[in-house]
Amino acid sequence: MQLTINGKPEELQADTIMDVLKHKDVDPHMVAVELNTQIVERDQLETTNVRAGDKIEFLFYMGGGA
Amino acid sequence: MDFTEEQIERYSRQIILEQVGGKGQQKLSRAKVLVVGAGGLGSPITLYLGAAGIGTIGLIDGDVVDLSNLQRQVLHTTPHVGVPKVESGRRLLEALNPDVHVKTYQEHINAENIMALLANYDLVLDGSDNFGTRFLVNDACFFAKKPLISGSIFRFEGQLATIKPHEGYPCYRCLYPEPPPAGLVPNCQEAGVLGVLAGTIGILQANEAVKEILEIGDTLADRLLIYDALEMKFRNVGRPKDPRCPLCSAAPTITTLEEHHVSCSV
Amino acid sequence: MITVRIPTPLRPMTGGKGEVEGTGNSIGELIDQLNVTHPGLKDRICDEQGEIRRFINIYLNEEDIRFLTGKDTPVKDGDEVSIVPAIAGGSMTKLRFHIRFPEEKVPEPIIYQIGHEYQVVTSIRRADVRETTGWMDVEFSGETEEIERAITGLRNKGVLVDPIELNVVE
Amino acid sequence: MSFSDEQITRYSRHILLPEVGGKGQKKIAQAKVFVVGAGGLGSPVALYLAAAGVGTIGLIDSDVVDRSNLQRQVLHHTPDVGRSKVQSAKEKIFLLNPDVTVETYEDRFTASNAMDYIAPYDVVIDGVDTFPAKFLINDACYFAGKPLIHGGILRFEGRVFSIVPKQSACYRCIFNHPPPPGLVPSCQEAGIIGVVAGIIGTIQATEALKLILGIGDPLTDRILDFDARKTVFREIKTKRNPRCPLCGDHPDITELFEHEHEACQLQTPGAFGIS
Repeated sequence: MQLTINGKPEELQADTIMDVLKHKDVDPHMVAVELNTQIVERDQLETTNVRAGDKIEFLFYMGGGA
Repeated sequence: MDFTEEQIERYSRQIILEQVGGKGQQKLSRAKVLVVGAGGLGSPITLYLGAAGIGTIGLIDGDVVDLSNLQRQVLHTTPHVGVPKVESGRRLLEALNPDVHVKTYQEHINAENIMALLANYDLVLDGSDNFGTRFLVNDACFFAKKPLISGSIFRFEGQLATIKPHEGYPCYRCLYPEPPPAGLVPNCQEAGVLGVLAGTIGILQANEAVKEILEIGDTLADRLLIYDALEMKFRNVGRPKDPRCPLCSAAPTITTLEEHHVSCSV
Repeated sequence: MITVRIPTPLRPMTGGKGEVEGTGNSIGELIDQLNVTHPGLKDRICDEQGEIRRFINIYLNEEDIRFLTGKDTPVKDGDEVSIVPAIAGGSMTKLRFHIRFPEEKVPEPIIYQIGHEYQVVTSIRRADVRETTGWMDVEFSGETEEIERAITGLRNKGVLVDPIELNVVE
Repeated sequence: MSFSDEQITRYSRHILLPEVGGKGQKKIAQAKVFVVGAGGLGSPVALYLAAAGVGTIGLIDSDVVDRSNLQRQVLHHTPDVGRSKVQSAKEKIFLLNPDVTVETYEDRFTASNAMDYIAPYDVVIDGVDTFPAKFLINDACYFAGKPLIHGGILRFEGRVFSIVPKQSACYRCIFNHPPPPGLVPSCQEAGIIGVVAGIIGTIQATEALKLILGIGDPLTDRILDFDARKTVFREIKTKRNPRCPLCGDHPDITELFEHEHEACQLQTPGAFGIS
């Protein structure tokens, strides 16, 4: 199905957000995940379903400043 | 080229980056860049290129530091009001990083001196504040086959592009064929600029220069980046090569350097 | 509706708005329609022949219309159109004026008042102000239109204002 | 408060902007901005806020200038190596603009002093380089009701967004808590290209000025991510998270605390094949 990941349309098969993370080879502990502008809690990544047309954003931790 | 222990320490945070490494740092240390204008854009450009360890920075500007510059031209300080800008800039850059060789030209860039200047440099950054210079620098870089990073600012808005027609990309005249005629020039009719806007656009120019030197990443050679600081939005628009470009097309109408004098009529 | 992004130099015509909406089947029609809702906009975008000025580019969804079909490029609801003029840097106009004060105006801090009433910066270059007569050479920096307003304001206060030279552009 | 002729000249390019004007310049001159960290982000933030004429800039940093800072921390010069960062910063700001009052605090920003430090200020800017400090600043600004301009940088990437407590998404709305230790390089070990710090820092300063002036659209409820390799800015729209442990409907954080700091070690650059 068609998803928009980090602003880019992508075609992939996934039932849940966790499937998408696995597909993209992203460790769930390294990102915050946003589904259609709503943050998905880390404990709900496996239970949150994705549907065609969903917009998903991965926000990687960025801790520098000095 | 060998680096001293002090230099390795100084550049460690970028040497550690896979895309830079020791080899990349050598490229930076050997690079020679010319910065046109030591003002709003030239200040952050030279500060960040100087800090990164660019080998030679040429700085051309005929003006002296004015109190009204200090709202955005952070290369200069209050005690330097009245001092030539290139001199004020050189002193600060040498304190920041003595590795950098700063060459100063206290003159206005023009059709007579520009080609000889360009011959000594690999890359040009335009931080000038008028259309006459902007088109002159574009044309000269085209004739000299030097990459040019063009930045401009106005009130709350900035534009940025990399110009490399000698590599098949569009030039500045592909984007805007000629300068605006007198009286219709936005820069003459309006005034003021958000100081920190110069900082963001200038540092973005420095970033493009670093990428050109390191030969990494995607450049702005085929697009124009537009920044609106009030809305805090960055947009890209496509910048195709103009088959009828007066300068870089197959049948050019501009074959020698010409100077545009753009002034305001009241 | 077509979303049109207005650059800073043209915002005086849109009441300061950076984004307006318009209608039309082509870029040309859109500009004509915008000129109805925002009078003066077309003059800034197009020349006397109605062609888009060469230092202004128009983008339809990030593509330059010069490489599409120019003013005839079709537009439809939901499109985004950007107007992007060439910008030179952060410059502004400086104008110098010779100002003469009639006797009754000599005691008033007129230059100070003008600097506060209008968006201009005044800088006194030369002056000779005595008990009964006074003159000053004053440099005004600011937008041309605002300087003109300030000059009108000065004349309304009863002082004589003559330009010293056409202009100085920094 | 009125400006001298010199000040009118100095700030003329701002005063001439209709969105700023004399009134706006006065707001800038009366503003107090607290910058946590006088390093990669703190340098451009302090330089440009000082140039703009911000009345009071508070700078807190317990570090001294290290040679490895100079590649990006442009407030500090080579002769400053070994000197207190806040002192070095204060001197540079004074040379640039003596109108600005610089309050320096050669101290660590901790759960026990955070509230006292930020109390006198109108806006807070995050320029720190550890996750525990970033979360602490976020929490302190929430409890004190101070707007915060968040910034983060890593290698070729940077992030910035503004937080107005109780009105827009906070740092914890997005990232509940710091990543597990060792997973994300949080300190210097990962490297940073200097210009990224400059770009993110100047955007933070821009946001601070917009907040002070009350103009434009603030970067609230949207996150701006920058990739320097592509020169692409990505905007991620967001909103307050009702399950946020700090500002959500049922918060479990009710007082300031510090997450555990992880040890940070820089690999020796000598191992990187420099001939």
